[in-house]
Amino acid sequence: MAFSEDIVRLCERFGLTELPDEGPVVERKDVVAFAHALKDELGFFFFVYCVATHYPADEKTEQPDRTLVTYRVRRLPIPGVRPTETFPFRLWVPTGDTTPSLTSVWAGADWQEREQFDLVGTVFEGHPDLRRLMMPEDWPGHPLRREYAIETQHFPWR
Amino acid sequence: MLEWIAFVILGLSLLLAGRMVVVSRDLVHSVLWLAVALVSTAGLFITLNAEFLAAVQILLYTGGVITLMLFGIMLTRRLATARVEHGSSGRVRGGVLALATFALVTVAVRQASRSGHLIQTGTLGDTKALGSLVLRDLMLPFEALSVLLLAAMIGAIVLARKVDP
Amino acid sequence: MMEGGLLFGNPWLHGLIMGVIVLSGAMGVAAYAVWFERKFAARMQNRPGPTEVGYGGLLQPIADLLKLLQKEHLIPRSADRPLFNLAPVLVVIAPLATLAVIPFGPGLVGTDPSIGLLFALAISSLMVIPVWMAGWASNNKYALLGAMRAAAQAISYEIPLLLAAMVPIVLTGSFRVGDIVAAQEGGRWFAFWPPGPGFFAFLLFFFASLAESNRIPFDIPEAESELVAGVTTEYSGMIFGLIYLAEYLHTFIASALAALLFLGGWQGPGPDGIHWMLLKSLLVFAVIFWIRWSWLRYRSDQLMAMCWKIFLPLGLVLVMASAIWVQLR
Amino acid sequence: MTVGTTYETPRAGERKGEVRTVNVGGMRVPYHLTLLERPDPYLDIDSYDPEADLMALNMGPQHPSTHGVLRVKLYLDGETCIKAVPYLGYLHRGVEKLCEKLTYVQITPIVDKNDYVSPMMNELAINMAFEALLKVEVPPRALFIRTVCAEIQRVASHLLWLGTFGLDVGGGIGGGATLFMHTFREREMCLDLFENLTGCRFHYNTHQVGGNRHDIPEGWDQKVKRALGHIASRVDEYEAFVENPIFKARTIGVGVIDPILAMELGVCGPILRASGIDFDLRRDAPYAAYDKVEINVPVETAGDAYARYLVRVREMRESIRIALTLLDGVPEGPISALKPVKGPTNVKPKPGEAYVSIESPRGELGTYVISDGSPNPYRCKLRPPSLHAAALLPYLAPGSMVSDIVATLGSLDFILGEVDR
Repeated sequence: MAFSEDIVRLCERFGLTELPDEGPVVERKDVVAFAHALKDELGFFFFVYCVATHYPADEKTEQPDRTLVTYRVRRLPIPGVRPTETFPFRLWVPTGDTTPSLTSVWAGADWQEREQFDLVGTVFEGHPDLRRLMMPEDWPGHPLRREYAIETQHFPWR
Repeated sequence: MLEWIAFVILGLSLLLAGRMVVVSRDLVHSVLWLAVALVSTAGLFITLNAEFLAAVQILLYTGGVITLMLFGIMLTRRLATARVEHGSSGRVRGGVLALATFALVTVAVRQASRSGHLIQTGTLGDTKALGSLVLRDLMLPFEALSVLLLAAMIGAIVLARKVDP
Repeated sequence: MMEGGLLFGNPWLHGLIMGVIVLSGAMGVAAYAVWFERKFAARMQNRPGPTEVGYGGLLQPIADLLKLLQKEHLIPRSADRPLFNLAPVLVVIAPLATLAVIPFGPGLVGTDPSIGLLFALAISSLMVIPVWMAGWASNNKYALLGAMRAAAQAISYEIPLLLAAMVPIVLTGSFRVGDIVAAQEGGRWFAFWPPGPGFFAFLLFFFASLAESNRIPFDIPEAESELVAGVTTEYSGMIFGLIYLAEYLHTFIASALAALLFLGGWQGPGPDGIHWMLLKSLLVFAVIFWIRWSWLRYRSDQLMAMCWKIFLPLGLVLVMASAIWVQLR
Repeated sequence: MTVGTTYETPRAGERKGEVRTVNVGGMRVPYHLTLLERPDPYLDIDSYDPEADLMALNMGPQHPSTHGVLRVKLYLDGETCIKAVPYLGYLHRGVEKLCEKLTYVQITPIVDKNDYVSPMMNELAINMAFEALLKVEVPPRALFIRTVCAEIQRVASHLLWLGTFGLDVGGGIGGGATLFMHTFREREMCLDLFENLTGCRFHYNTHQVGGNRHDIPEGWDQKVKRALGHIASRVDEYEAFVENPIFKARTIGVGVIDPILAMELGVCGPILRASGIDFDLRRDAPYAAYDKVEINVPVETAGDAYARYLVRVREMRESIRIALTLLDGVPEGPISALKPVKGPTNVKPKPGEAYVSIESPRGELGTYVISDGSPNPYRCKLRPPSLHAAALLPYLAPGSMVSDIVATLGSLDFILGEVDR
């Protein structure tokens, strides 16, 4: 699966030459501008998802404890011009750091980012209303982190 | 005899309700006591054979005005939760005023009945007589009153309406 | 008091006996109206309805009553206790008082005063105050919204209801229900006889009384998909049953009044009597159920708009038209 | 291979006439919908209303019309809503966490419970994602069976929606209940078909990685034809029942959705199509056997609750047609590419990730899986259309009355099991 030409050109403008199927890794400082360009120039209006995946510190690859945040957006088909297409892009967020929120670009990022904050603990900077979405307000820990095993000592699972 | 018993009961309930309207600390209770007072008045009308008046009293005052008052209280939420405070400072003055009013009305009624200005109780119950009285003999004041009420209503709407932004 | 035509000579004795008959009859009608409605609705919805208690579920109302009596009567802590307890009682008193002036046959009436119809309408207009009390005293937001809607609806729809009732009054020239029925002698029912206004007045009366008794499509004070149960949200046990009973009584009275004012009351082809009256009012009753189980619900502002923009002008026109009819005849 | 269309086509739109459209990023969007004001969902209620005159009404989590356990905090001025704040999570079961703990084979019956109104779709979405991870080619017979099941499920789901929408606008003790009882009777037929196929009425567990678990039993296609033909005639009855002045008064102009906002929120499916966007994953990004059949996508331009009703009803007819068309062309062959799994740890994809989305009755139902080579997914994100539809609420509720909010809630058709997962 290759991406369309205009997407490749846009990515080149942002210095993204590697375009794997899972999507390019965007610098955190660039992401808002990149997202705006995607939406305003290429017509990616449709917000599909925002997923944060926790990767604990790995001794083999000497990676620190970090989170992979993946966004996926879609553009709708225009008959005779282009088919529908989704485009993912991702960013690495070291644990304890924040990542810019894309709520100002796609309104749908609001709840999705709240959910990822709730479940994975990624802090989205500039989010207008960053509260827990699924879990109770006073819930300890973030359930989808790897260390939050089901055999955890956290309260309800004891 | 039975009329007397009914009169006494209704009068007592009217007095009690009237008192409760004034002393009740809850605004809603006050209005509901007022409803009791109005229904008792309607009952008194019935004992006087003025059934039409009684029905109109219930229909308009209890069914309409009281409902409007309750509606108004509910829509003004600060009014709804407010407790009405009663001081004792005006008690003497109020009592004197009430007695004076009572005396005035009594004297007026007695004089009117002596001079024969009072409408006979029989005609009060007669809808036809009442209708011709209001819509024929007292046509002008009746219409003037409706115009006045209309003006008041329009004025209220104009005052209450928010200025368009 | 109406002289003559009383089944028992003494008006006091007559009133007492008729009171007992009418009240117990009305309670039975209300209870079996529930059974009838449940069966009726079930047939419309491809289900059998109550079948377990008695033959065809005929004892279901009694079972329901026993269940309601056994249930605990919960009073919310923040409720206004005296009002909360008083409201359901008053809710039932209003329609029962109306029954006093509704004749079910020649002479089969508690009392037939010269302002009978006005009295009935006045008392049924009182119904809104206890309903409002129930909503207010519950101290529940849904109940409060329901009370607000009930009050707004009742004061609006009282006017078209009265205007519609004015048409037979104008045509007869009397407030006495007995006179109105007598004026429809010979099959000249007001629903059909002055050929335009009568029919529209009947429709107007029917829909306005649907609104007065909070039936679908005008049941917005209860609106259980929006307000949970409206004013009855906090009520439980028999005290809820009382409100429920009052609702059915109110509907029954509305249909009885419609039958009396517009459908010739107890007159009919063949012998006159209570059977025609019951048949006609139950027919109107059934139509109300039919509408209830097949129509959806209006929104409150649409309801108000309909009242003030359609029903009220229509009512005024109808009263005028019937006055002109009377003058020309 | 395209199977010929022999069954009735959906009814043409009722509201005819040219609708002015404008160009937004190449798409044609109805002009009148772009004029809608977008309320501020982050309105600070304390500074808006310093004297606390507004009534804060908690609608839910136990409320007849929130379709489960959604809690919406409404700030009401009289009966008009100023701000609506949805609170989710009352049905949160941690499915995504469970997916990390369970093996690929064990996940299918768990996700059945997400969108409990159309379980077939959940199974299909998640198994298609696993197949994409494993790079397995599913045999055509299985694809056809999956597609037929999906379409029957869509009919069942829309039937349930129609009934519950009736309850919302018509009341549980009233005409709405009558509609509800009737739609449930027909939905029951769909469930009977599934019972016949899979042995289960609701949580089927019939899809598995690489194909299907159950083959079509003897005479099933005849039963499907009979049942769907019956339902098609009943849909006309519902239309006759529902399309009365009261229903129109309650739905026309209620909950009008701006398609651009809807797209930004990730809302699609019937909601987006009712706002004039001609987009259907079945046609535009075909999966399973949808490329074998012609698909007409019903589109409405009004964007209100009535338009959503029209779209869903027409979709029901279209689904019946698709199912019947495909049923005629089910090819012979195996129903699964993989051998029946012996143990739960048999399926082990290589490290990688996949995102697959399908058109569920509510919109784009996606599954995003990351595999690290172990028998359990490393991360499994379900993209529920309902969550995005529920996110419309803070934009739709302000300015409308409580009754309209209920009608809007009903017309959005979100399933709380899917919203909370």
